[in-house]
Amino acid sequence: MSFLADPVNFITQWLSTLLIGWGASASFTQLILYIIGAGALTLGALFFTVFLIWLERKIGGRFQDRLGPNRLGPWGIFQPIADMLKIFTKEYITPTGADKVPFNLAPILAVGGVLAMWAVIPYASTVFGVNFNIGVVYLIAVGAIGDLGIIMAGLGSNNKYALLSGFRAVANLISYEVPMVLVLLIPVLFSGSLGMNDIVKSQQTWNIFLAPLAALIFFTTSIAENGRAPFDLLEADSELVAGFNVEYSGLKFGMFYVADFLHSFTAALVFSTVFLGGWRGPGAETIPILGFVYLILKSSLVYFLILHIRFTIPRFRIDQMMDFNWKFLTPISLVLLMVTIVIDKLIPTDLTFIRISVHWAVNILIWVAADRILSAALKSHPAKVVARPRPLARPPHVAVDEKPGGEI
Amino acid sequence: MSAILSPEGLLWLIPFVPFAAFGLIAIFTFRSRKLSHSLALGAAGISFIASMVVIWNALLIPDLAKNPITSQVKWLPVGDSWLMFGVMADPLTVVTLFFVAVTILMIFIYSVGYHNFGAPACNEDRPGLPPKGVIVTHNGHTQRVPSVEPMYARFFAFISLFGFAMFMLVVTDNLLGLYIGWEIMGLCSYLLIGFWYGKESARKAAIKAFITTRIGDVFMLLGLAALYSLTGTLNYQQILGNPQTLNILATTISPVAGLSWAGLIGLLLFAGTIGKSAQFPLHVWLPDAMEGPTPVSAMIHAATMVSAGVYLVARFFPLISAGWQPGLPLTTPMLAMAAIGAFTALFAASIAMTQNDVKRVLAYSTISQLGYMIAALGVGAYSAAVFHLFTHAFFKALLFLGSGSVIHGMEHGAMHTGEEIDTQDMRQMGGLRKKMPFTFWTFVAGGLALSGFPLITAGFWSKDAILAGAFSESTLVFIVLAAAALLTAFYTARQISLVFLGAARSKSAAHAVESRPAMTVPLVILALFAIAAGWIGIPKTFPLLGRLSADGFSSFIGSMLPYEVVEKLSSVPLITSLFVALGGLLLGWIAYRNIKKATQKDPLEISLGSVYRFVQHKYFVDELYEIVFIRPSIWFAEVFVAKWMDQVVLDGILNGIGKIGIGIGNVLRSGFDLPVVNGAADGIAGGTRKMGSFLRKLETGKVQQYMTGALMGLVVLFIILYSIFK
Amino acid sequence: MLNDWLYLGIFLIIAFALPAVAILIAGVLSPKKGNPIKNSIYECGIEPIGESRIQFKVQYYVYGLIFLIFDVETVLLFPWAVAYKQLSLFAVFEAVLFILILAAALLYAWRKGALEWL
Amino acid sequence: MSGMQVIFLIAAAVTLGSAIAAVSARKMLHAALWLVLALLGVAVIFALLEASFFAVVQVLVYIGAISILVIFAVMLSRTSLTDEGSQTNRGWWVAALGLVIVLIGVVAALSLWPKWTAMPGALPAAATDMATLGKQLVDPNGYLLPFELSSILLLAALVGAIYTAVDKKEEKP
Amino acid sequence: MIPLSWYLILAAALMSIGLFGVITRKNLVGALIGIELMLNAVNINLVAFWRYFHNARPEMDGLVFVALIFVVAAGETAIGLALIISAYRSRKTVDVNELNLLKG
Repeated sequence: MSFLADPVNFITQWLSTLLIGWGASASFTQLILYIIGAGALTLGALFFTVFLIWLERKIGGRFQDRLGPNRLGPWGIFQPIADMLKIFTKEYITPTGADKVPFNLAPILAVGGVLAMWAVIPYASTVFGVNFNIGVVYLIAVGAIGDLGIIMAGLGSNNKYALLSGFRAVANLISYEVPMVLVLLIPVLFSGSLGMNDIVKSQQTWNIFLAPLAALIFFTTSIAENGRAPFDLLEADSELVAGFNVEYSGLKFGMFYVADFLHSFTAALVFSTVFLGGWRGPGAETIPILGFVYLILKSSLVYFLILHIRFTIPRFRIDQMMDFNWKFLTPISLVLLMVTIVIDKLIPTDLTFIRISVHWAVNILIWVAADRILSAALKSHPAKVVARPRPLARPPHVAVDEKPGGEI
Repeated sequence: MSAILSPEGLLWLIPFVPFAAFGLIAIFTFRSRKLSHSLALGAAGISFIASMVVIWNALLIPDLAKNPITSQVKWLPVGDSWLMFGVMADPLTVVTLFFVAVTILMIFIYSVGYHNFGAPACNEDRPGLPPKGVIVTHNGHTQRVPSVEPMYARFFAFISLFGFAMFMLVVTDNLLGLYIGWEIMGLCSYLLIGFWYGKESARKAAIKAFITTRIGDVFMLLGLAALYSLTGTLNYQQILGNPQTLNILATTISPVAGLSWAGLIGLLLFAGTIGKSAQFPLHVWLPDAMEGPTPVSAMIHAATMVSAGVYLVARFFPLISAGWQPGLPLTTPMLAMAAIGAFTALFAASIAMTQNDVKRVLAYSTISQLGYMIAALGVGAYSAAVFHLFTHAFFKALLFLGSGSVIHGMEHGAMHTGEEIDTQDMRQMGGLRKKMPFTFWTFVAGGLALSGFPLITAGFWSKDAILAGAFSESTLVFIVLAAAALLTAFYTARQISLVFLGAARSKSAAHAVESRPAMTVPLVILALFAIAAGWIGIPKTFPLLGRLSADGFSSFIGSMLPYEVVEKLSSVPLITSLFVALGGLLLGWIAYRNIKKATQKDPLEISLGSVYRFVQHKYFVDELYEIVFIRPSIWFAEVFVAKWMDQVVLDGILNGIGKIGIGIGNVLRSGFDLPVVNGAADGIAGGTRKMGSFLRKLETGKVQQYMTGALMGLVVLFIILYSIFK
Repeated sequence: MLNDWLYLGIFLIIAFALPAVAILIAGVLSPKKGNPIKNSIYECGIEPIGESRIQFKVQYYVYGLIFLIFDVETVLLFPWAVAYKQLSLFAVFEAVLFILILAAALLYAWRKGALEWL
Repeated sequence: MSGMQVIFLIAAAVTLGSAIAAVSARKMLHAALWLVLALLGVAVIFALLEASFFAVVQVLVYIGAISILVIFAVMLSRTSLTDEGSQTNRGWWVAALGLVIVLIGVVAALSLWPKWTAMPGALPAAATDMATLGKQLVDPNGYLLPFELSSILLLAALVGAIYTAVDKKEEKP
Repeated sequence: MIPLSWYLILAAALMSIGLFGVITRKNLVGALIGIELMLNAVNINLVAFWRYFHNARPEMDGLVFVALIFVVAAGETAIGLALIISAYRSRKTVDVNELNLLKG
């Protein structure tokens, strides 16, 4: 195989021959290769984040009619590197009464949880970390670790706002995980496997054509999952200063920052893998590098969409957000799931076009129906204008609320 | 989906639908009366149609008893095997399913009318009490009309559950499923008898019914367990279907009283029947169960529950009669059944003669009729018993519903006139023939069927078959049954003439009106069955008519038995049944045709005097039980356990320990007055006192300590078991 | 299979080690000049009032609860979804029933007002 | 001593250690976090047993949902936060002693079992395939009844928990 | 290769640790944590038996039971914590020794 067509495997082959030539045992060689591969992937992801930060700031600037970073280097492309150097030399401030272990563990979990997602994503027809038969569940589970990091940050830093924001964040994350998981079932049952690579392989027709509504819901929930606007309740500055990471400084804060940016791109990656056919594309089978390019293109597109939404839609209120999830997304995804499994069982798989059209029709039908019902419900009892104001916290001697212990 | 619509699928469907209706009503639609009863009725209708389809398919199968319609699924893993659960339709199931489906549907429809659906609700009506009625002004003149039952939806939820239990009991193919349905029915009877739980009498009756039937059920459970431990299965086919199992059961001797295992199990199962079908020792619950709404009475005492008891013994007849052939001496359980059944038939019939409550008469008549069936099974007249079960379900349901209709009319009258009378007292009625024609004629049809009016009614044929069977087996049983038949005809005539004939003996009776179509239509339909259901069983050997009938029934049911049933016609039972039926009716009519006033003494009372009163108090059986069983148990609980065991014995021991310690201490102290000894003595005394108080409050209320105790017990148990089964 | 797990284990170790190492390095590089004011808890510049671990409303718990229930449901549904292609329509209806029951749970929570963010 | 054994020993040590910490930690929050670690160790054990799906589901359900629920509950009942004094009953050492004895007894009893030192055979591909499990779950002759019942159980759990937890005062009239 | 005994010992140890927590914890939440540990011990056993004897009897019931135990654990946690919360709300404590209405 040529280097250009499939660099990763080329290097792998070369290394293994080299090591075995040096007289290393096969298993040892494999171990080394694993370590190298994993290290390369994680490091690559981390440094890719630096580029992402620049990209996001630039695009954000354009959206808000600014230039964005433009001093250091061409188009200010070195700006994030400078920031990185700066943040490396910042002092760590540990608040008094902080719970040391969770406090220091939180940023690590936050980043690690996101990085771990990269392990199961197939980057090209021949390049994938692991092709588990459980890839999808793995993704969700790793997301849970991210939740844990956030809640640890809230508990660790001995601060009301941090705690409150952490709990809000976790409440949001777990809430939006419900419809996400429900719609993730649909690609799985189309491809008949939980393995990411099998899912990609099985997408002769991209899943987004078979299940547009599922794709839409998944997209929405994944935005909420990585706490981007309009779902960035966890750092609603006006309500709880800077969110759960208010007490963090230096690189610990930087880690949350990195996790945030990396997470949104990872979401794009997962979305394009599950719904946009991953590395699929003309010639991707024969020339794996092409597949990689396709994947990056697709996910950049999705990523741009995420950014667009972030910079255009204002932030929800928390009660709106919860209602939107529990009273709209979750019921819809339940109905969608039930309808889809029945419909798809009735249509033979080989009639692709009929299948696609029927699915489209049904999905649009569900969407319209849900919309009608929702608007009718809103007419009958309109959403309350503002949530009942409650005191954040209170000293025991001041009577603010009739309830014992000012709840939030 | 075709799997669902096959006969097997439908068999599964039959019990499931009412259950679904119950769940839906109980969870969702209990607020809307209309939805609730439409759900219940729809469920009953679907079950009815499904049953008919199944029965039709079953009848098309040539030798149904040998190869019934069955379907099974794995249910519970038992060790490494599975407990199979399934449904089956063989001749007995088919027959039972038929009348159960019909009567249940009819009763459901009837209940809609009985609970005054559509009538205005009265705001004084409290849940748990019968509706008092509401005053309405209807085109001009104001009057009081019945108001709708406040717990309407609840009622339909309950009877749907009841229907589920009965269908399950009928279609299941193993004893365990039967037992489950059996118990659920026990629960439902409790709920429904106590439906108007506002009335103390209803509460008492519910508890009484529940506990009394429990007594039987415990024995039945024992029998079930014994059967399972012996055969390793509870499936009908595998136990009753293969002769060698029955042979082994019939020949091996059980540890109890030298009975064979078959005999023992038969007796135990029959004990369950005694409870459910209210046979003699345990019959006391059934008359009190009349406290429930009348459709419930019809449901429990005609269509379903009491029939379940007979169904059980009929189903296990091959086991009970294992090793018996016509001509051989009867087996022990059969003897017991013959004795108890015949006695109950006469006993209950005699009580029924003296009752004045229109529903109680029917209740006792039910008991005596069930006694008939049991006795018939006891003397081996299998098909005759099932035949009577079949016909009896129709005419007894008809009679109950008819009496409900009468009560309804009377209540209407009472509301209209504002008269304070017991609307169920037959002495207050009379002359309802003109007021309620439908009710009258249907009731007469049912009554004639019950008393076995010759040739045209269903009851005649079944009763005749039973008498014939009894005559061929044992003369004593035959005589008793014949006497019971005479009494039956007598009290039927008494009831009809007291209720319908003559002139009204109260203003309410004078103002009674016919019930609504929702109630009369089921009556008419059931009346048709009460007449015609008998014709399928006319014996071939019967003069003239025998030629007309193919006599499908007895051969159809008889195919369940291992041996061939031979019918020999003897004119004695035929003539007897003719005589007793007609004579009884005639006597009753003569005795009661001219009762003028409600307060007038009963002619029998005049003639019999104290005997009458003795009988009227149900032979003081309830009082007997009160003295023999209930008081002692209460005494045991209150006096023996509470007073003696706790306060005297246990506390005594503890205090005793303390006292002894103190005593020792005193002795020592006074004995040699040394400080060392003193200290020791006090130590002993205090220690024992402490021990006493400690022993008293082991009940700390701390969950974890209880758990620790349980854990220790587990460990000990484990050690014991391990050391045994090592 | 186990090889995949080996790779995944290595990957996870590295993925969690990298940020830890980075934080440690930065800790070495960064200055440490703490003082009480700097280390005090941030509360909009005023003195922190009361205890920071305030009590929470039950709403959080309810959301977590519903999430847990649905999570376990999907755990049971994932193997089913994998087998979907080989299943009969009947099995599909079983799953529909399964989902319907859970939908009833959601409905109950909704009617009970447990989904309201008070 | 093969690599797998090393991994197993490490995982087991972590599991047991953090389990002990979880039942003896003074702060309930720390106990919850220790619990998370113990469950993670169990997940690794599942992975060693080639039950990948359940290894991941362990993380998903226990760490993702249950432990978070526990933390919520701890925050909701806050006396457990300011935990002065010992968190264990008096006489805990008795319980510990008894349990150790029981443990030894059980292990000793088990060790007489012939299959005690059984070695795993190679798993067939069907065993590690989720589809097998899925098919058995909805097979009327398989585990259909538990499958449906479990959903009913979940329903009941949700209803009961909400009914218990939601404060009657907080409900809308 | 790892002998079955290792897993069984691990499970037994985890079980008794959980039991210890359940018995000795003052705080109800702590007791609940103990219960979780016990459930996990059971799961370990189930999976181990499935893994080691799968070739002997190729049903998946080991795993199915693990799944069901997940369900049970979910229900148990939900209800238990809810009870704890409402107990706290009414009695203002989660100390087992103070929740002793059963005291005779």
